[in-house]
Amino acid sequence: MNPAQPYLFLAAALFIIGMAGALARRNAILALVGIELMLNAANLSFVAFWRHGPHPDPQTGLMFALFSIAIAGAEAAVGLALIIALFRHRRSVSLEAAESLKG
Amino acid sequence: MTPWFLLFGGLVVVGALGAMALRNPVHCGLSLVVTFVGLAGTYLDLGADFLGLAQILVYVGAVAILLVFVMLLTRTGRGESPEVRPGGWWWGGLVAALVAVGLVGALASVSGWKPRSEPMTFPTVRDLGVALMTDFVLPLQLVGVVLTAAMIGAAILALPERRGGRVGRTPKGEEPEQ
Amino acid sequence: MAANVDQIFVHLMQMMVDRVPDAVAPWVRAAVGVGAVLGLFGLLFGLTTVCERKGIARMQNRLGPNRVGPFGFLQFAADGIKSLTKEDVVPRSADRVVHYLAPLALLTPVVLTFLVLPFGRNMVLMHVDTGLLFFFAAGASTELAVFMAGWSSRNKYSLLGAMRAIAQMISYELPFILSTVGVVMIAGTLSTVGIVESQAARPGEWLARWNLFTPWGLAAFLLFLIAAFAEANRSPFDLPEGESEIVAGYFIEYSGFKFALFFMAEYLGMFASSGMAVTLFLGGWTAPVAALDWIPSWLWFFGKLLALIALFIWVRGTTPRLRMDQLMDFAWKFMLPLALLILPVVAVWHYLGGGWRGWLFCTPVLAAAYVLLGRALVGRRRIQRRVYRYAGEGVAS
Amino acid sequence: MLTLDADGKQGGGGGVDRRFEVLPAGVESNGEGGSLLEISMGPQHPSTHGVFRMDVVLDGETVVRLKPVFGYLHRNHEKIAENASYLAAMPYTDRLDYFCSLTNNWAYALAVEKLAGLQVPERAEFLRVITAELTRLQNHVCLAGFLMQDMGASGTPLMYGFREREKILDLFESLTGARMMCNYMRFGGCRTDAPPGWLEEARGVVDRFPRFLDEFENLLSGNEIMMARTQGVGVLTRELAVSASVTGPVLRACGVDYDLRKVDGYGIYPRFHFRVPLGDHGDTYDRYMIRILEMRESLAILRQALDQIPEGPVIDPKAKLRGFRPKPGEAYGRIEAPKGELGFYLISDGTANPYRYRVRPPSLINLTVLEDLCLGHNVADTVTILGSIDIVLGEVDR
Repeated sequence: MNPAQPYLFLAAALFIIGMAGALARRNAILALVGIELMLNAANLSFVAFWRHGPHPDPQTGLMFALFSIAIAGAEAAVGLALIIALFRHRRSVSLEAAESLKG
Repeated sequence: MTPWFLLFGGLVVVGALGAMALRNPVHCGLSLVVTFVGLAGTYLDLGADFLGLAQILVYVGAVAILLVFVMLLTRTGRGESPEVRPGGWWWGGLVAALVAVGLVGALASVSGWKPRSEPMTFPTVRDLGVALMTDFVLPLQLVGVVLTAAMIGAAILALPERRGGRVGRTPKGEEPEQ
Repeated sequence: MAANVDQIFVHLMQMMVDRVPDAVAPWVRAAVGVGAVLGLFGLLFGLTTVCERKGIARMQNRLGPNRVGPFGFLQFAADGIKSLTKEDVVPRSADRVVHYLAPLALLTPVVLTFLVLPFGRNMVLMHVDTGLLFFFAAGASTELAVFMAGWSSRNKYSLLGAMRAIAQMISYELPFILSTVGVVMIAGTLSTVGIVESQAARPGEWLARWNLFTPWGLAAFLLFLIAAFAEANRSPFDLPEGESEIVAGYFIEYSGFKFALFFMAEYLGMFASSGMAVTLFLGGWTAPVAALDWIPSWLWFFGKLLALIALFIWVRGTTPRLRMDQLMDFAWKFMLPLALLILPVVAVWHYLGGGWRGWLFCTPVLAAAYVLLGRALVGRRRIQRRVYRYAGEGVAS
Repeated sequence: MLTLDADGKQGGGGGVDRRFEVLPAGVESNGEGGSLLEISMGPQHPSTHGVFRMDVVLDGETVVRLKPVFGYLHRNHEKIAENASYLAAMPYTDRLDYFCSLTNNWAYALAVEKLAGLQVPERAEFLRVITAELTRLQNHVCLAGFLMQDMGASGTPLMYGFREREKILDLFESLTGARMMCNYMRFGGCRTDAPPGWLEEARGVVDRFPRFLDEFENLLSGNEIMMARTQGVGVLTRELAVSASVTGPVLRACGVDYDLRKVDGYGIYPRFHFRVPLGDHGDTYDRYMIRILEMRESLAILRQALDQIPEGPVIDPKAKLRGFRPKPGEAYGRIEAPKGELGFYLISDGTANPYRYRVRPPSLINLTVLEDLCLGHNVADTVTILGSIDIVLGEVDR
């Protein structure tokens, strides 16, 4: 067992939980939460590989994770704004409310 | 595997399970925070200090707050509506199980892991800063552009559309606050 | 001699650590350090509450607490015992778990912020490269606790208070953090110890290099302090608990010891912000002039800290409260642009190497920005003193 | 826009949506997708100056509806007075506006004197003016303090005001024996003459008062937060004020020149020189400043009265205290109380009790415009607007 493996298993668990939730929950906000979890799982594996991977570069993995956090912030802001816009039109944050493409 | 890993890893998994399975959305949001804190702890344990603190600052300080704020704005704090899509567990569980099988299988079958050739050098904040300003300056600028665009987009999306006007009088000389 | 007094606590700690086996030494060091800080700031919290009540009472022609202990200085002990023994009332419809966790979630990050404050030379509990970031990360997590308290109480006032608190804390977090970036740029490090050391007088100089002594440093200090007032929910930014409007805001449904924890977290937060202001702008534990270096460094730190706390109390005794929209306007239209402007100004200052050229450039830019932004903020509302007419004079009605 | 939602109901209202119940048709949504929040400010709330309730409907923090609810302090004042002798109602009037018992006394005494055709001796008239103006001073100074307290000034201005009020209350105490419930006036004069040295003492208080006012104004009237919180807030238009029969400083802050001391010239007010300050905006700041300026005018009246007060009896010797039975008839006596026009309407049927006894309470009538002042403003403004209207619940509810 290599040293990165526990972290990768943790990341996999996080990813799976997030995915199951994102697919199953009907509340759009919670679907977004699931997506956040999946993003974080990816981040965790970046850091795990950075720390325990064979590549000698001391920074790149960290940078990847850092940028990913920044992007996740943007993603959350836009996603939540979309949810607010959706709520304004449909008076609901249920994902079924957004199924139809007709305005 | 350090004790810290067990502690923080436990937090991550429990928090994530709570975030996805609790009935009340606000509880889910708070449970998500536990996950974020656990992840930050894991990063610190891995030696990525800056990243761990940035994780807290961004996720706990901003994203989680934003989430609960939106939950209040959209009145989802009561847990009234059915929380799971009809048949959702089926689909979600099935897909997640498939992915789980794939991921775990892949991870378990990893072999020939090359150990690190030289000892790990942990970058200081100064190193990170220098790297951001030299090697990674283009991504940094791009992230800046993305964040700006996201900010403007989010503001436009969330701005109320003016139709019909507001209930109640707006005092003279003051614009209605957003 | 002076050096010994200066390092007395460091030596004490070393002596204690030397007596235990090496394996547990770091734990002992941590436990003793955290215990000392908690005890010290706990006591300071108690004394501050008494001093605040007495001080404000003096401002109001009253006596203040004067019954318990000498001159009423044991009032805090009486209050503490009272809050411990009071009934803990939880609203029936409250979310019990969250309601219970909120004060802890508020207090824990606040206590954590003390880890990175350098109280004196070699006196910091956690010497890390990312000290400032740690401070802000811990500070950012308090917002959630406020939300938890307000939401879980299931009270409309507490919810209003929580929403106000979150809006206010997020808005003021930006100038709060941005105003420190200039310091980081000059010091070249995020470590609080490094920042303090960068402000000490160099050999041969008579004046210390406190950031306060520069034009941008003064501006950033004021911004930081104002934002700290807002982050600590202190008057004139005490809207989240504005007792005349929303009664007590987010902790309206808390009683007994849980209320005391909120109270304590608020004061400890104020101490932490003041300590960080001291560290960033007032030179931490350094003396303002080299000739005063013989005074122990921890005395300098706590002297400055107490002075800032006195300022907090003074302001509380004198100002009325802002309104929510005015508060937001102030944060976004005045403080944020000014904080952003400080960054290029610091860069130019650094490029010019300070000195008279730096003053010549920075001062007018900052003063002009201050005046223009201030005018833009107030001008639209035409706030002014008015002249009144009397019946029978001027226009009759 | 913030939209808040929580169950304030004890026992957890669960899924029952009560939000729209109180709203008229068409107001259930704020037009932006959010819903409204109804909160009940009071009857136990730090800002309501007593047991008073405001049912406020908020859109975010903006007031869209406000309903004053009062009556918690109802004591059946009018009916009790109709079942007691004329004089027995005098102490009850103290309890109307318990800040200003002396002006209440005067208004009632004035009504009864009109009813019975009694004359008031010169010295008593002077004492009435002096006590009434002192009452006005202490009422306005407390009001300014309360207003700042409502603005969150943590008590300092209030305590400054109380310090000055204390001196005036001491004067009342040595004159009437009571600090607040003075019960001083009688039909046809005053109960007692001023004790020796009292007038000099009052003179001292009056002479020292302007210094305090200057200090108060220096600290507050030009305070930027104070101005930002009050200017342009709670604007009362002249038309609304007149049609809602608002009186007192609230009315004069809208620029309407209506001061009963000038209009009716009751008592001996026509003898004194004083001006009536008027506001142009009708906002909270004007209401505050009008009161500050009125205090200066009151000081002018006091100085003149203290200079000119003659010797003589303080009560009409023909006035009967016991067995007082005015001839059948009716009378309305009104004065410019610190809060506005305070009137007593009496009908006598020739017996020892008034047949009808009716109070026109300025607090209650000024309160009727509260919703119009608050609409579109912030919750925080509601509190300052209520403070600037200056109500005392003893008078509102009677």
